[in-house]
Amino acid sequence: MEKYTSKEMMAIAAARCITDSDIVFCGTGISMLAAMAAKHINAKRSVIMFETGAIGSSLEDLPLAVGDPRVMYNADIFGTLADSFAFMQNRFTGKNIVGILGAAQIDRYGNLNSTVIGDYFNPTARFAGSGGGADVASFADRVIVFMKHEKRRFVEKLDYLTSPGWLSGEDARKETGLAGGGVYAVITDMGVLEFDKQSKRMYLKGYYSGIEEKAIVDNIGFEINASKAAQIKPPSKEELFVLRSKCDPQRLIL
Amino acid sequence: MEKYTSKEMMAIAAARCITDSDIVFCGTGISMLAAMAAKHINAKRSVIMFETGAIGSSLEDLPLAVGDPRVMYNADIFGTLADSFAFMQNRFTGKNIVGILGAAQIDRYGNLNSTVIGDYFNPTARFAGSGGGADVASFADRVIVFMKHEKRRFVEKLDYLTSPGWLSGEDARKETGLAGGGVYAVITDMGVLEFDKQSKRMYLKGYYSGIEEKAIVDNIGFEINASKAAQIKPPSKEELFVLRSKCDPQRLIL
Amino acid sequence: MGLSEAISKFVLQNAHICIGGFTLNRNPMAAVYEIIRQNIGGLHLYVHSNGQGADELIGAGAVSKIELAYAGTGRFAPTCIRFAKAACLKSILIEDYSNYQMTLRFMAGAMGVPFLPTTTSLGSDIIEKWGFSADIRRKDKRLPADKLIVIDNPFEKGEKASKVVLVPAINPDVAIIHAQTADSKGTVRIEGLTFSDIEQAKAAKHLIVTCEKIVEPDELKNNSGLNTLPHFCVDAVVEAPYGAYPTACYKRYDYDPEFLQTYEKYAKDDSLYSKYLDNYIYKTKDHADMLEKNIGAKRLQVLKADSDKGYSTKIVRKSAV
Amino acid sequence: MGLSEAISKFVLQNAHICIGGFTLNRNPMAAVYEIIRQNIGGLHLYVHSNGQGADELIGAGAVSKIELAYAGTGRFAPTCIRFAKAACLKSILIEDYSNYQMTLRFMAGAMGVPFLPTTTSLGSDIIEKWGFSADIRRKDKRLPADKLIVIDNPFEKGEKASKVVLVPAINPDVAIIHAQTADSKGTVRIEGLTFSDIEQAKAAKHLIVTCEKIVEPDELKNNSGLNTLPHFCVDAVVEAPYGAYPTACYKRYDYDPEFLQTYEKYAKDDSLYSKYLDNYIYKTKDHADMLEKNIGAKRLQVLKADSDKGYSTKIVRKSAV
Repeated sequence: MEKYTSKEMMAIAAARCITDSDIVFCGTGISMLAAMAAKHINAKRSVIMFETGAIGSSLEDLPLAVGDPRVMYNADIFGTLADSFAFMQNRFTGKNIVGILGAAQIDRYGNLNSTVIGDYFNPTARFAGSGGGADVASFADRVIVFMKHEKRRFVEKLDYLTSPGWLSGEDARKETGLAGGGVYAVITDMGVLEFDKQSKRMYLKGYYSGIEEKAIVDNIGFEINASKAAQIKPPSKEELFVLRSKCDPQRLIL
Repeated sequence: MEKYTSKEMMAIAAARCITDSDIVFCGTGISMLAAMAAKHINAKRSVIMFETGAIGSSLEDLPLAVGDPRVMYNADIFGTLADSFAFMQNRFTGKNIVGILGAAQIDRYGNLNSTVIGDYFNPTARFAGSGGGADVASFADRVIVFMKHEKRRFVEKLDYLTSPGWLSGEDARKETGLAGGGVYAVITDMGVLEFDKQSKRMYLKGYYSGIEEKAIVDNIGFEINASKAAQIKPPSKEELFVLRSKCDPQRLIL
Repeated sequence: MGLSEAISKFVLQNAHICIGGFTLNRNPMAAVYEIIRQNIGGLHLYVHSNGQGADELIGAGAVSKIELAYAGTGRFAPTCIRFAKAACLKSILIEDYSNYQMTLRFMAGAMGVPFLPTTTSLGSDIIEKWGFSADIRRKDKRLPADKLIVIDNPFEKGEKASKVVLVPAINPDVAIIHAQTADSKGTVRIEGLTFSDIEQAKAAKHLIVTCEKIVEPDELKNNSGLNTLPHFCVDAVVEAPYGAYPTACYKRYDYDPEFLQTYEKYAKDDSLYSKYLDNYIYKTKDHADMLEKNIGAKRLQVLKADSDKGYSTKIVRKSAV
Repeated sequence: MGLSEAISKFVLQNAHICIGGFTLNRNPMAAVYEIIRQNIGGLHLYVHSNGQGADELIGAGAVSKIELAYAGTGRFAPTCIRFAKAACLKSILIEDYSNYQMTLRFMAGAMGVPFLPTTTSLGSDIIEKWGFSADIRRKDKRLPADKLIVIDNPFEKGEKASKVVLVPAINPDVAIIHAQTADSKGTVRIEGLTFSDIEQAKAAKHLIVTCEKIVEPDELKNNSGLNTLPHFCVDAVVEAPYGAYPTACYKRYDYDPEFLQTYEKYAKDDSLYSKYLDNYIYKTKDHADMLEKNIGAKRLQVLKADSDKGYSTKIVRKSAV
């Protein structure tokens, strides 16, 4: 079997979640690669869309930001920021939207922090802020989150709740008035986590080949159910080929 | 002196109210001719704009509706309905907007009815409805109204208040929360009426050459102050020439 | 999918629909005629200033309720004739808004919010008089409980707060619009003014797009900035040449003053109007057949748009007014 | 009017301003550098995801308060460096919103309404935590009394009513955007994505447009559908070639990875950063001079956009990431 990096595994794990009817809202970096890989492999009819307003982007060259002019190349249509988010908030189009996000911290209910570490009014580290993150998390029918698998990132309590996941669990999200279906997968450099349908608590869905279950659990700052975990199929030769040769031949992200 | 029709006099009387800094929102018919005449004669830098979204229309051929493709020819920009009305509601652009409207009925405070005659739920005549009328009347800094000078049209009480003028007079308009400056001139086939700055009641500002003051007052269904009325300057040779040769050479409206 | 199939699939009896265009421009007339041909009734129609399309649907008895800002076709019919008759006969229920309010209502539907704010029409009877009774609103779950709601601006405290009018979102069952071009996947390009077609299209549960020409998939990608709707908004895309006739289609053909004048004559007289419906609509099998039998290629040639102007320089408009 | 005059006339000390563009695209950098050169301070800055422009204004100490959704330039600076430093040092006050909220706030300003509704961010700290104190809001009449207001949807009655977030309008004193083309009257044509530049431009009391090229009056009328702002919105239109550099200008030139990498190196070190400000900004008399002294024609040639792609096919981006 071919060797591959954890980044490659992550991109492929996310790509596999995307289907033909999906409209994929992606951010910068590995999430863009996941969307591109899906479009080349398992979801050729999916649509790639950016908050900046580019819809149906061809992505012949890898953009390094969602504002990169490369998102404009051979797009189906140029919208505005207002248009993009309206497509998410609108329940007819929003139901087909899959969002892909990253964050600095995540809690057991998939809520995300991309704003500050420490007190909001006296931070020890400041990040870029919500961007479209809170919007995607509020509206998109399904949200995939990329995380570095570190204990300080999987926390009991977020320093700031930027992007709503399942909030306090159970029906909290729905009762709050959020429309979208919420976070449904967290993809890390060790494995994939999902959420219990009832309690909305995070559980370990699977681990990558060569990763020990214990290492995964030890690197999460809250209790996690690993009883259902299974090994995740490594990237196939075809998946790796497409990712490397078609999505990021210059190795800008990989 | 050249002969002219009352329609020509009306178009010119309205055109004279328009200045270089104005953005003219016009409807179909004589109001379009007034805007065109002003642009050719006394307000060359004014901008002609339609609720349909055409801004800075060149109007090489006379449109017969604000949705006529002729409003699109050589426009500065194509907006949408939403854009057009937003330019009116927005106080930075709205302050330069002059609206030109017609109506079936008008009352002493310049409120307009373009919806029904008779009871709203049991009408004897039904008209097109507000269209952009209520919007222009709510937002534009100055509104000019074209009316047929008939007693049944200048009424004590409207059957339906479609487009707000000065409402019940004095400060009523401002207190209601309307932004625009309100109706400031009513141009009929007999003369021009304006509104008292304080009471906001209609008064006779002027009469056309050959029209008797008494005929004007008799054809208004409410009491009207005619003490300040003066004769209105007939159209000049140049005004008539422009109106006839440049605005409506085919005599579609005139 | 053909037009006949698209209409029968999405425009059900009693459906809530909206149609694009403005007065005598880019009304989806091929679709309007097909709805009439299929005898679909009880429609709840939303338009801002649609004009010809609305009047023909009302004239054929397809409409039970209408929410509108304006029914007219400019100088050709300052008030739509069958609409005015239906209003006085009370054969349709009417709810009046302003153009901006209807536009905002479609926009709210497109944005997925329950309402949008404005200050238009404060102090007018548009605020005071409600055409639909509370009972009608209660019975149809697709209708908001209120025509509109006036609130105090919550960002201003106390008695000085200014008033704001909240207009409720429209999310029709079906929107129908006519465009110049679409690709076979459904990406839509409208040339010239779009009016509020885009908002209507996005607000609807289903969208039918008729167009002058369907091109190859991705053929419109060459100039993304000119495209107006992504394919994932579109449920059916149908090629319908002259699909806006007798209204105009910018850069393709003009409105037809002769037809509009003929229509006026028929529309003013109830007995003549049933002949109009028979000859122009019921007895023709589709839009192409209607054009062939009643209009003719020669007339269509006269209506053809000048490539610079975008409208016909050959039609005579004087007699029609 | 030259850029120097336009900035000194409209961008006053303590002004509320917004700047167009997105992360590393079409930021009005010539104007940003001129603001820094003129030592204008105390600015209240509104941006959604502006990136480079915001970071340089903050780095130069021109900003006292910022309302934003995002400060980053994609892979080049996932968080803007001088912004992050200022946040931790508390040398600027920050109010956080989401991108859609900031977009809606500009849109509300453009529409002339006090707020727009959305459901985004319900349950998040964007709703709960307010960066500006009530005191700050009270002291500056240009600020709304509340960061945002959550209400029950008034169209739904009783306890089942869903929540709606109302975000307040922004009407900045000045908006500055950069376009590819404008005519000398001020009609603006932006090519490619417009982000929320149009809403920002319409929301502002005054608008400065810098552009790559000014053309003759009415030269843009040949294709009205491509134009994005009418001249009556524009207070100053200034020709500023490479006015978005080091960010990209679609169809004209790409962002400059080398510059962004250099900027990163300077920005991370306070003592180096003052050298950056000196050499790149204070010691250059205008944008052309900055480009000539620090970048050079040869480099600009490399950045030139491929006519098909709209961006450079010659730049090396690997090392920069």
